[in-house]
Amino acid sequence: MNPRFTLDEWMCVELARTIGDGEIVFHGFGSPCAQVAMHVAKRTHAPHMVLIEGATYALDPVPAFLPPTSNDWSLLTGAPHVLRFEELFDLGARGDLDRMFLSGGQIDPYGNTNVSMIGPRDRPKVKLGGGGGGCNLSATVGALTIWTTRHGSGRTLVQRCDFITDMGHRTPAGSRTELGFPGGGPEAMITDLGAFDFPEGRARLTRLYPDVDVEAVRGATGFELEVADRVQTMTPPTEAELRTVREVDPTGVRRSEFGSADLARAYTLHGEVAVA
Amino acid sequence: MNPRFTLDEWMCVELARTIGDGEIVFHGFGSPCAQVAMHVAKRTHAPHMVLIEGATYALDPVPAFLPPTSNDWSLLTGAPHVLRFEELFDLGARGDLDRMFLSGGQIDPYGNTNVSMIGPRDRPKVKLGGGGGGCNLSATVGALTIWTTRHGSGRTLVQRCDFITDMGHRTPAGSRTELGFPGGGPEAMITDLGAFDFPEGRARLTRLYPDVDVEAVRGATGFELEVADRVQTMTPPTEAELRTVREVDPTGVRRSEFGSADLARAYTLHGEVAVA
Amino acid sequence: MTVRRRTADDKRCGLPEAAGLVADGDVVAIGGGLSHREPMALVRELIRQGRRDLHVVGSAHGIDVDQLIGAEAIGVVEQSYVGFEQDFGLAPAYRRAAGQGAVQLRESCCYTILQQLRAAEYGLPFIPVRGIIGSDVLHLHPEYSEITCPFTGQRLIAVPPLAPDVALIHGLLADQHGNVHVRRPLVLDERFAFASRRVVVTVERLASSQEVSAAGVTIPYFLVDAVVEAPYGAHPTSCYPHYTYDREHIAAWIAAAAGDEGIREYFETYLAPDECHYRDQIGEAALARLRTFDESPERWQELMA
Amino acid sequence: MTVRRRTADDKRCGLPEAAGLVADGDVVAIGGGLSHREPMALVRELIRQGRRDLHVVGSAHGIDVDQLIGAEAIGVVEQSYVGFEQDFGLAPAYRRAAGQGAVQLRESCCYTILQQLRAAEYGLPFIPVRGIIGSDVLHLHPEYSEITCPFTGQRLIAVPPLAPDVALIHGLLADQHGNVHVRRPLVLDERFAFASRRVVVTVERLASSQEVSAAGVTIPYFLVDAVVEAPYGAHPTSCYPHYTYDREHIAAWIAAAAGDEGIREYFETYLAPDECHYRDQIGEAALARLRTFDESPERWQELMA
Repeated sequence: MNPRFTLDEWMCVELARTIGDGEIVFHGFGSPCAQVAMHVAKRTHAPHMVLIEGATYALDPVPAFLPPTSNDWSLLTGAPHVLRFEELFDLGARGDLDRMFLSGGQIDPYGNTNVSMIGPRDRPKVKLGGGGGGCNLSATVGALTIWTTRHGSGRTLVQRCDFITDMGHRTPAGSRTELGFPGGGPEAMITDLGAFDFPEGRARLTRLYPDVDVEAVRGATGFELEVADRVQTMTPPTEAELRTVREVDPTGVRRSEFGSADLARAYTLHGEVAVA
Repeated sequence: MNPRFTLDEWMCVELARTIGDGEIVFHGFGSPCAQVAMHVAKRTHAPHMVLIEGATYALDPVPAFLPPTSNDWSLLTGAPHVLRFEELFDLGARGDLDRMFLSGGQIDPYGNTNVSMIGPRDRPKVKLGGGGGGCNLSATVGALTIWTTRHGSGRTLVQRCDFITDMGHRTPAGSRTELGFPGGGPEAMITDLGAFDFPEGRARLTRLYPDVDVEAVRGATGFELEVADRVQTMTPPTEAELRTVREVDPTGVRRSEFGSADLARAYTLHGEVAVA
Repeated sequence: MTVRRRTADDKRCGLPEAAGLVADGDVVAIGGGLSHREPMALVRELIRQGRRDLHVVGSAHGIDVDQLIGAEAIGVVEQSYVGFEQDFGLAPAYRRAAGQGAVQLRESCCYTILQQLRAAEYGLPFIPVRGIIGSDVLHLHPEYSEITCPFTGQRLIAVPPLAPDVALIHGLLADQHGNVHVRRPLVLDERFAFASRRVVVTVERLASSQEVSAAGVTIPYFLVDAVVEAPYGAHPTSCYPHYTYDREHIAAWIAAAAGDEGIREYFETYLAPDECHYRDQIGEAALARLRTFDESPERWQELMA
Repeated sequence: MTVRRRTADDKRCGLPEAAGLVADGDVVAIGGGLSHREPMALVRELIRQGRRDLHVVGSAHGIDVDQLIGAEAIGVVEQSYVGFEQDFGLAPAYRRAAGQGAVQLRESCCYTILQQLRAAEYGLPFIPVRGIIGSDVLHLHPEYSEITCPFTGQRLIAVPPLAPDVALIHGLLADQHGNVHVRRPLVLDERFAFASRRVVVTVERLASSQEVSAAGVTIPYFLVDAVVEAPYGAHPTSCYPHYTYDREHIAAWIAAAAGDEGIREYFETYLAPDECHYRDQIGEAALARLRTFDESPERWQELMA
């Protein structure tokens, strides 16, 4: 196995590590990094995780590869059962989904996400795809793991979303407690620059990739950056984790989430930057 | 075929004739006469009827015999499909069930029925089985056919039910219109003495078996009997109808609804009383 | 990181342990219905263990509820029906207990219960229902509330979610993880499994995951707390395609349940100490006979005579 | 006594007649989702017939909605997502129409739509939903209303029932009566069939009732108005177990849809006059190739490359 690895692989591993063993976990469609992360978690540290596929609702499948679309039969491979659409959403609505992954074209400091539109609502500059089931699921799912591969663009982490599709910890309408939402909201955010937690319901930088420093994160972040007392360097993937990423996603579908510059970011298993 | 036939056979045929071709029809469990009637209708004048079995929710089965219990596998025979419990009840709730059959230990002039209890609510003299799904279905189903095999007992048709399980046309809470119920309520009532319609939402005697007269009906009815201008004698079953009753219910499960005196009531195909 | 019970690898256990997941006073959803696939082995074990004050909820049932009432295990009856249809008529123990005020009558409607289970399943604090407003069933349920539709102004009944403490279900096959295969008619089994806090399952036979998956998973493992292999676990109700209902045995219950003495004798004869004893008392030949229903419609009728 | 359409003996008809059951301005539920089993033959026929002002509702969709928008057939988009995931990204015709204000954006959420369909299916004038209150999606829907739970005092959103005028579904098999067999994932197909006023179905193959029943009836005949045999009726989306999605063709659409001219050319090339022409244009070899997905995972990957 090539011990040199790239950012996309590391991010998938970091996302996988947010999953606890025994959790019931769901990724949305069109979310290859989250999808890879779930299959990696299930095959490494979280064998008792209940893995629900993002658009087939297959239960614990073991696909031979990840296709470029989420509603594909290849994602039923090895699944003992395929849930109904209804069953997945009801599971989420009644609080029995422990974790879901969410991303966004815009993400604000409270973890609110926008996957609906950039610009005005009647004639948006960019009509994004839409939120799928996130608008309701985000209210009731136990914990949210947020990710973005576009933090470095400077346009993704914003002070205020043009449109809030999925609620984080607080919107102009109120906090989760005020709105009576039983779900815990964003617990972790993994980006192409580093990792965040949400200690007071607001994103706080806690860890960095070895090729990124706090100033770079600050420069790419559209809101005032909160930083943990001790910002640490991320722990690199273990050999087993890395092998599993490659096994789960042999065709590198995860890479479609990244720009070419980020795909060139490479590391060694000691967590050092690798020279190309 | 024996052209001499008995009251139980005639009643099943009368019930069958209340079904229109193309209707979606359901009988409750524990309702052999209604069950026989539906299968007879489907095999005679209503081939386009959608027949939903009372406790299996089998669609258009062609059972070889009727078992003494409603949730039996024999009632799936020949069914292309078995509906879910939910699908049947939703069908009723949204008004897509055209007809349902209801009976009762007590029935009042508005067609309200009691299958719950005789006597006080905390310590009923007789705890009847209960209403199954009738309490909601009766509100929304297109039309109700009511039947009883115990009119002659004098205890069944009462001025006021001790307990209203399933609403007819009007209860102390109001009329169907006042309560906003979309279903049409009782349309016909077939008893062991005769047949009724509900022209003003109140039962009116319209037809009689040849061995019953109006006074006998009046004597057995606990409310003031309304009678149509011209009370007719019922049209006897055709040979085809009679043959079908016997084919549908070879073991005579329908007879369990009748007392022995009524089972002895026999007729000829000309509609005359047959001597034993 | 802890592995929750429901995601454990192996849910297999004995009948006493499984029935132990039902506590006195629990709201209990009993699967199957009428004479079909009721979880009778669990019902019997609850009686053996002397469970009290159960609040049973569900659609149309028969011998399961009547036996539990006969054993004084039930405090509240929230079923849409309890009885033996035209077959044997009223449920004798239920009728007597109701007349004596020994059980609280919260009779309900199949559809109301379905909607309440759905409210629990959908995580809703209430769901509106239309029909109840015309029925005296309304007056047995002070927990319902009236509500006005914000769009039509219509008066509706708001019913609260019903999340049973435990669902008892008898299926055909299960694997050790708790994937369960059941055949239609399912009655409320699926809804019970999705809405309940705990799910306890008996099956005719434990099988490999491959076999259960090929047959079709009706209840996925992550809903299930315990699975028990209990052959003839639905007897005397039917468990098709394996055996038909034991009408003769049900008749014996009906006769016994005419009085307290008869009930005591019935339980003494059949129940203690365990299901092996129960099956012995019924007799291998009698049980085998129930499996011959599919030889012909005539044979089937004969078994039901 | 009249026999209603839905209980007629024979529902078979041609694609033009079936698409004729969709009127201008209708609320249309499109089955399948993303790249899977979308009723594309019906979509193409609606485009051929020049349908206008459709109000499409549903969960996550792709080329079906994008082509209808490209053909200026859609007035209102009430979907939870329209796009091509990470595969090809944003839906080009949709994005452009949205930016020009040419379609009304009533973006919704999968779960809200599900609950609205359920309200229609359950005959309820409203159903409460919890999550929307924290999302700007709320502000795209003046038809929603706030409501207070009579039990908890909680603020909830009441959403009205959604009974689409017509559901368009592509299944695997159907008999002449309209019993339809579809395989999971069903997405919202079942709910669409139960909640809609009319149900129009295309299938890969018409079959005997026995065959459909043995395969499993997903949509019972009494819900269905019309069935059409339309082989490759889901192309270029997948219809497993028959064929995988035609990624190359989808790429061709994405390229064409970059501008009005491209869209016109695409429709000219592929659409008129009928599906035979469409299949000819795609080519027998290209279609046959899509059926080879199951030879190995490697072959499958190759087809998607």
